Parts: sequence; structure tokens; C-alpha cells
Amino acid sequence: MILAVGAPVFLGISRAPSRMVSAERMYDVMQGVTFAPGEVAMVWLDFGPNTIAENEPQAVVIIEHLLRRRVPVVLLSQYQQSERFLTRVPQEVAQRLEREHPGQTWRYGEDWINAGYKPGAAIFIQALVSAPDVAKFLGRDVTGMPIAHFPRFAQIGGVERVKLVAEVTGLVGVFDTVVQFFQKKGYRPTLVHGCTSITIPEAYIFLDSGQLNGLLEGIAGAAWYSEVLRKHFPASDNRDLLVTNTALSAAHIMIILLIALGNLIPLLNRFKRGRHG
Amino acid sequence: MEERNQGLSGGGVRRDTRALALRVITFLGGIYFFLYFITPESIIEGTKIKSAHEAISNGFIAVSSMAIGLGVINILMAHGSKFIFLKRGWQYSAALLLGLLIMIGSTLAHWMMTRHSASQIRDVQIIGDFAARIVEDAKLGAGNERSFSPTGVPELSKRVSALESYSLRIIEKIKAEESRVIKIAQGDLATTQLIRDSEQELLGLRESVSTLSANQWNTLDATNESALAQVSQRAAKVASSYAILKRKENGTKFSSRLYDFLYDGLFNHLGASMFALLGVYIAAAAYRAFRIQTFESGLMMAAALVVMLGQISFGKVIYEDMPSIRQWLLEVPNSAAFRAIRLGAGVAGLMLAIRMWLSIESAKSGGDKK
Amino acid sequence: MNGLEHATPAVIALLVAAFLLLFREFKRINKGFEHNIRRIPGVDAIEGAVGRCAEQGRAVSFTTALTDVGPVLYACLGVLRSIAKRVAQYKLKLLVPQYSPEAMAVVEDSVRDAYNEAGRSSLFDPESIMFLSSEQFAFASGYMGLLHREKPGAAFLFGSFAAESLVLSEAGQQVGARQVAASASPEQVAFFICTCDYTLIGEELFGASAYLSRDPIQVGTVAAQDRFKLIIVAIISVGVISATISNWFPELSWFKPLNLLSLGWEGK
Amino acid sequence: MDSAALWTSGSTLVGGIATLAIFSFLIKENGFYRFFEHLFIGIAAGLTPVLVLRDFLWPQIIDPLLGSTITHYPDGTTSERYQPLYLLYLIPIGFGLLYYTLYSRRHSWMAKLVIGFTLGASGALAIRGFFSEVIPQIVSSCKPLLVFESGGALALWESVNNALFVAILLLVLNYFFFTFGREGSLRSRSANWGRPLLMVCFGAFFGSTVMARLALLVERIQFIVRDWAVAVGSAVGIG
Repeated sequence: MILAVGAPVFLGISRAPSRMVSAERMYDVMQGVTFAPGEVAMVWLDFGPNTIAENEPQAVVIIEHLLRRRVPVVLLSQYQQSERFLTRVPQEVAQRLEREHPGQTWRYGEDWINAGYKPGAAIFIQALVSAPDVAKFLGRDVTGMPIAHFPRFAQIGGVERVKLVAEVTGLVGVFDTVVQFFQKKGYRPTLVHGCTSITIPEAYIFLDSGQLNGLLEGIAGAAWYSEVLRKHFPASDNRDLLVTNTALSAAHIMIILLIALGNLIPLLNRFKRGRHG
Repeated sequence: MEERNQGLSGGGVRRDTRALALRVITFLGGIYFFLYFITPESIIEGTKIKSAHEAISNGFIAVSSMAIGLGVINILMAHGSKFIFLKRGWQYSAALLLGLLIMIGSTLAHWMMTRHSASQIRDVQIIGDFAARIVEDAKLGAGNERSFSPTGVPELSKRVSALESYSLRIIEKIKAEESRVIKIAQGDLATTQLIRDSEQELLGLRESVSTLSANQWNTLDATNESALAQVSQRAAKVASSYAILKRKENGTKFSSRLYDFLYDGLFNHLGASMFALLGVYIAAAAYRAFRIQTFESGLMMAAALVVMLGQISFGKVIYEDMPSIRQWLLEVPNSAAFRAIRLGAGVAGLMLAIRMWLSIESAKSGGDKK
Repeated sequence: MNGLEHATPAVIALLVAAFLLLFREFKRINKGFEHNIRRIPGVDAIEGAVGRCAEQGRAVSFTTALTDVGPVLYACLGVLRSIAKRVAQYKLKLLVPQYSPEAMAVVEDSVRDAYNEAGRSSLFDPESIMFLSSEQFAFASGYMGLLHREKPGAAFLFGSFAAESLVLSEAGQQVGARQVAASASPEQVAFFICTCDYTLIGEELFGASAYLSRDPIQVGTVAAQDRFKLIIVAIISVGVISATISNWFPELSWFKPLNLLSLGWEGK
Repeated sequence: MDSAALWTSGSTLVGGIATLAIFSFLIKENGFYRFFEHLFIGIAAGLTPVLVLRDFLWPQIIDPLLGSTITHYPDGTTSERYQPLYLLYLIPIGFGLLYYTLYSRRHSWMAKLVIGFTLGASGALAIRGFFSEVIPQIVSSCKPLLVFESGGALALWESVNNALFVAILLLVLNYFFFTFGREGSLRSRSANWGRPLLMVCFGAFFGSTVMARLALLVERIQFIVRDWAVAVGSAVGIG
């Protein structure tokens, strides 16, 4: 197993990832949303270290796309363990973008803010939705600065101005809460979702019903999304993700072989015994 | 004998009243959100509820977030005693307590640090806000200003001079700090450049502040207004670049380093590894456990195979349309079947929610021990 | 797309229906009405597994894994109680490994009840309800160890499971136990299906429990659920028909009964 | 090597050790593993209280209560009046503090009241959640069995898919009815047809879960054979 996975990683072998229709559609959705001045995107990072493998790449591609579009992003979470990712992911994306475009800057407080961990799940979200002023409702960011004092985020106003909501999570029930409560009369945000592979089959029923507008399917989805991004922003570099994805494919093959063996060998034995006895 | 019976029955009565109290409180816990939901928008809009809803919800969250101490107390009780009395496995309890305390400590320290610099940044922002507010209030006219003071809002000239002296004080403070930071960051071009820029902005601000005293401030005329507007614009610039500088500086402080180390060095790796074990289990089970014995499991494995091949980069090698077959399988049969499951589960959830809210549990199934 | 923050007339109607159904069922059952609950294959599997243990004189293990005190646990207890009764009758050994202390108290009571009901209260051994650990994987490895020691002839996995499900069910498979699982969470069902002899899916747990325990509250809830789901099925059927008709005969496309669901109080 | 780089490589080194410690569980449960496992539990437990305080209690409850959301201007005026209604926040705070009666035998029933209160709230919200989730689900399940292209010709593939979708949906729903139809009636006989259909769904779950679990493993192996190995190398290089 280690070998199957290690080889691509070590030699940096990377194959084009499998085509993920859902990821392509999601790119168009994210590209399609238009943001007037004062309107923002809200990104929920609800994953801890447990699902870092799948959720972090997803968070990266989503935030990367929004920052490339210069959309002001409000980051927050329903899950305390995502504390670190709320600060790290956008920082790293910003640094990468600045390397990619010398002279341009992506900065905290201008391009994104981090409202931190918000307890209360459903109660919090339904209050957020009915709040007259989102910036005021969110109070302070993690550094203790009132969010209303960041010029680009002061003018959000009601939740109607949150045009896009992204939910990246591997937890059961968290995504459901957003689907159920992030809406009010005459308002439903464009909702995109990065899910760990476990919940892919679940997410599809929400895609079908239009309650969910875009889906990243585990790491494969993130890999294909980064391919799509690269098509539109050729300078962007995503080799690491592709290597990971290739290693993952190798691991899949191993598993399939193991299952096959596990079923064939007993069968053969029975067949032999059948002949001798 | 007599007394004991009294006592027993008394206890029984108390238990009943408590059970009743529990039912009532549980009901009250739900009644607000229930009514909020079933009342039509149009009626709610009329009432004050809509404006208070935000605060009320916060109140609910406040109740449950009062539980934050429980986890820590439980750990301290369980592992603290183990550690103190050196019971078996005390060294593990020690590790646990260590993790707990370091985490609380460093996260608190990190918070305090950022809070402090946030308030410093705020001090700078106030220049701009205040300048803008002076204009706003003057336009609203004496008596109905937005600003508030028990002794009444002072007249224009007093406020402007207050603004002036305050701004000059802050500007000096920032100057001092920047000269300090520039020493720390020698070599780091980005930071030095930042400081150079903000020095320019500071000069700009000071200049526009000093023009204030030149004007007449008995009324708010066009020149006055533009002067104040300029101050607030430039102050905002200064504040934002000062904020950037502060964040850069904080990043290099020990408490941030430790904080990052605890998360990136320990917490994330430990958590990731714990669950990575599952990857090993599944690999092991693939050979041992996943036997296709029944028609059911055969059917399931077939579907699983399609999905697995469809989502990996080698899938296309085996069959060109693997990804699209996977897509179809997820979109049609899977979605239909899972939606049915979900609807069923949803209905079950609804009934259970109603039972939970009205505390309907059969005593036989231990409901009374809730 | 319109969102829902306050109930629409249709929602109120459905909500009222839900309340009425629930209380109607409770009332009927208290009056002594007997629902004939479908005997699902899962029940046969459960009884078969216990019977096998009786023949071989092997122990029976039953775990509610990570389930904490709540409706799901009560459903599991409905099943556990009937299993414990048979175990008591056949004088078999019962193993009930525990994860959460709160649940443990409730579980112990209902097992004791079962032994009493079977008239074998003397055979009840409190040790058989054993606390392993309240850490997911510590519990899993503890369970593994237990099964390898005791080699039960039947292992029942009922309740809410998470990532540890595979570890648990594989352990049972290795010691050759007849395994029946019931998972409230669909993510884990797949693993049970390929490692257990029979798997109850989702609400089947409630169905089986109602069938075995005949507990009025549980039976009433299941009955009410069935009737509410019937309403949903009816709505969907009407919707499908109307959608088909309006596709087939465009001149009839004004006929959209489904719009009633999203109709607001203002009538639009 | 400047301090920043030292800190990062340091955390990589420690991270690698931690990873290996956890993986040593695969050989057998050992003290090394238990130590790091407990460290993790401790860290995770330490996270919540501080974050709840920092990100919710402080900004949303205590700030308004203390009036620290109000700006004080240099001329002694404030941005707005203090809103005394915020004092009402003291009620939920006080009520919530009853949680801590758990630690007294005599008064622990009061903690049950708080728990009951929160349960009631979540129950009532779950009712709303059900409808806001399920109604769109129902609506989108009403797929036309016949789909025509703009030209008027029958779109066979779509029609078949829709019919399939509706059929599967209804059969599986039927599988989860328990109190209808006598033994042997068509409904109760048809009930079990739903099960094979469910298997396709669970196959999808199986395949996806395999990917999820493997992804975790791959990420770790990647970290060890790449980042950690490099860090160790450079560390040895230094020493």
C-alpha cells in the first residue's frame, strides 16, 4: 500500500484527474455570480484536522477563485477545530497569488476577514439570516476588531447582500443546517459545497433539488476544479494536488485488487476441494 | 416509621414536581422558535419581535455556551486526580493536562495580543470616524445629534480642537512605533516599504489636521466640511496601513509562533493521523472482510466498483465513459434511493422532534431517566 | 429562489397533520388498538442468530456503540430487551459493551427488566453490561478484544455508528459470529452489508423495535410516520401526474397543484 | 536560517514524530501512542472554551452588556447612548450557569432544566428545519414521466431516467412502511423490492467512503515521505 501511494508521491508522478462534471458546473456557478460593491461571499470552513486531506484542498480552490475575482470574503465556522484553517488557508492562497502577480496585493481586512468560530449552529444561522446588519451581528473578527470597521465589509447590510455561500465540511449535519436555515422569504444564496467523499451520495439529492448549486466531490473534485481554474488562469500551479490525486488513484487500484483477491482465493480453494474430495 | 413514610412520599412529590418542571422548561425552550416559525411574515413584521430576534437568539446561544467550562472541569477531575495521586497511567493524564493547559494558555495569549493591537488600530480609526461624526452632527443641528454626552454635545469649535489635539497625539505615537518596527525589520524590504508609505500618509494626515486650526469653526461651511472630510479620508488610509504593519509585527511575536506551532505542529498532524488509521483498516479489510456472499453484497460491490473507477484518473484507461457512468449512477438511481431514505428519516426526525419538545418518552424505554 | 423563514399555509397544514396523526395514534393505542406491524426480515435474522447461539451454547453480544441517550437508543433497547429475554430463557451468556456512561445506566435497567419479565432475574449479571471507553477508537479496540476472548455466536450492532463501524463488524466476522447490524447513519450501512449477515437500514431499526417491544410510544410513532409518509407519497404522485400531463398537453400546463406548497399567505 | 524558518521546520519535525507515534498503534497499542493520543484529546478540549469566549460570548454578549461597542470620542461624547435592555442578557447567563449544579448531588436536577431547555429549542428548530429542507425535495421529485424536445419529439433518455427516478423513489419509500397491509398483501410483498435498489445507493456510499478514507492515508504518507523526510534531512544537515 505504502509503495503504491509512495511511488507517485516520491517521483512526483501526476496524471490528469478524472473529469468531474459537478466541479465544472460549480466553476460556472461561482463565475456566474455577480457582486455589486458591498456585496460579499461567505465561506464556512467546518472541518478539523481529521478531514484536512480532502477539505483543505477544497477550501483552497474555493477561496483562490474568490480572491482571484477580488470578491470580499467573510470566513467563519460552526466547528471550533477549524480555527487554524480559517487563518492559514486564505493567507497561503494570498501569498501564492502575490507571487503569481508581482505588484498586486491580497490583504486581510481588505480581501477577506475571519469572524472565527460561531456556536449555536441552527440558532446562530437563523439569527444571522434575520439580522438587519450582518457586519454588526458578527461583532468582532478573531483579532478583536469590530467587523463594521473594515471599509469593504462595513456596508454589507442585510443577508441579501451575501450573494454566495460556500460550506466546506466533513461533518454530518453541518451542511444540512446551512441548507435548512440559510434562507428567508425571497432570499436563498447561491450555495456551493465542498464535501468529503463519504457524503457525496447525500449531496447529490440537494444538487437535484436546486437547494445546492455547486459541489466539489472530495479530493477528486478539488483536483478537477484546480484543472479548470488553470485553464482560465494559466499561471496558477496545482501540481501538488494532482500528485496527491494520482497517488489516491493508485491506492484505489490496490483496494480493488485486494477485494478481488479476497473473493477469488476462497473461491478457487473451494473449487480445488471440490475436485479432490 | 410514620416520619419515613412522610419523607418518602414527600420525596416522591418533589420528584414529580421536578419532572413537571423539566417538561415545562423543555416546552418553554421550544415555544419561542415554534411561534416565530408558524406566525406569518406579515404579522411578525408588524411586531417588535423582528428587531429583537437577533438578541433573543443570542440569548439562547448564551445559555448553551455557558457549558464551556464543563468539559475542562470534567477533565481536571478525571485526569487531575489520576495525575496527583500517580494512579496507573498518570503519565498519560499528565500529557492530556499539558495539552489542555498549553492550548488554553497560548490561545488566550494570542487573543490578548491581537486584542491589544486591535484597540491601538481603533484609536487611529477614531480620528476619521470622529471627523465624519462632527460633520454629521453639525448637519443634524444642535439638540438632535447622534453623538451623546450626559453634559450635552459641545459646540463645533471645541470638538474640532479636541479632534486636532487627539490626532496630533496619535500621529506622534505611530511615528515612535514605526521607528521601533523599522529597527526590527531591517532587511525585510516589504516591511520597510510599508513603513515608508505609511510615513508619507502620516505626513499627509498631519498636514490636513494642521489646516483645521486655520479655519473659523463657529459654523460648518463648505471649506470646513471639506477640511474635515479630508482628515477622515487620510486618517482611514493611515489606519489601514497601520493595521497591516501591526499584523506583520504580531506575526513575528513569540505567542503567535507558539500558537502556530501547536496547531500546525501537533494538533493538525495528530488529528489527521488518528483518522488516517482508517485508511489502513479499510485496506486490510478489503482483503479479509469484503466477501461477496449474498446477491445484495454483489449488487452493492458492482455499484461501488463503478463509482471507484469513475472517480480516479486511471478509470478512463479501463473504459472511456467510466466518469459519465459514475455520474449517471449518482444522479439517477442513487439520488432517487437516497432521497427516499432522507424523506423517511426526515419524517422520523420530525416526529421525534415533536416528541422531544413535548417530552413524550415512554417510561418503559427509560425516558424518565433523561 | 424563494426561501422559507415563516410557515406558509401548506406548511401549517402539514404541521397540523403531523401533530394530529401522532396524538391520534397514541390515543388509539392507549385505547388498546393493535397495529399489525410488518414482520421485517431483520426480525427473523435476529431471532435466527439467537437460536444459533442456543444450539451452540455460545454467548450473545449486543452493542449500541456511540448511541447516546435519546430516541435511537430507546429503539435499540426495544430490540435488546427481546433478545435479552430469549438469552435468559436459553440461559446463555450476554455481553453488552458500553461507550457512554449515561446510556449504560439506561441499558442496565432495561436488561434487568427483560430478565425479570423472563422470570430469570436470578440469572441477571450486572457484569454483563461492561463499560469499555468513551473514546471512539479505544472503545473499538476494547470491543475487538472482548469478541476475540468470548467468541460470541451472535453479535448485534445497533444504533448510531461512525468511522469505527468497520472495526467492530470485522471483529465479529473474524470470530465467526452471526452478525445483525442496524445503523441509523447511512454512511456506515455499506460496511455492515458486506461484513454482516443481515443489516437493518435506517428506520427499519424503529420498525423492528416497535415490532419486538410493542411499546405504545414507539408503535404510535412508527404508525404516525407511516401515515405522514403516505401523505408525501400522495403529493409526489399528484405532482408527477400533473407534471407529465402539462408536458404532454401544453394547453393544460396551467394545472400545477404543486404550487400550493410554496403559496404564501398573500396568495402569491 | 531565520527564526520563522526554524519554527516551521520544527513543527514539521514534531508533526512527523506525532504521526509515527499514532501509526505505531497499527503494530500494537503502546505507551508512545497513548501519550500522543492523550495530548491530542487535551489540546482538542482546550480549544472550545477559549474560542467560544473569544468569538461569541465576548463580542456578542459581553461587549454590548458592558457597552464596549460604543465609541468614546476625544471630546468626551460617545457614538451612541448605552442600551439598558442589554442587561437582560444577564438572565440567560444566570440560567446557563445552572449547568454547574451537575457537580452537586442535591441540585443536579437544575442542570437537567438547562439541558431540557436547550433540547426544547433544538426540537422546535428541527421542526422548521424539516419543512425548509423537505418541501424543495418533494417538489423536485415530481418529475414529468414524458419529456419532449422543443421540436415536439420525445426525449427518450430523459423520460426513461425520470421514470426510473420516480419508480425507485416510490419503491424505496414503500420499503420503509411498517404498519400498512396485512401479511401477504401486495403492499407488504412489494415492500422488499425496495431493498436491492437501496444496494445501488449503498454501493455509491461504499465507493465514496473508500476514497475518503484513502485520501486521509495518502495525505499522511505524502507528508511523511516528502515534507518530513526533507525536514529531517535538513535538520541532520544542520547538526
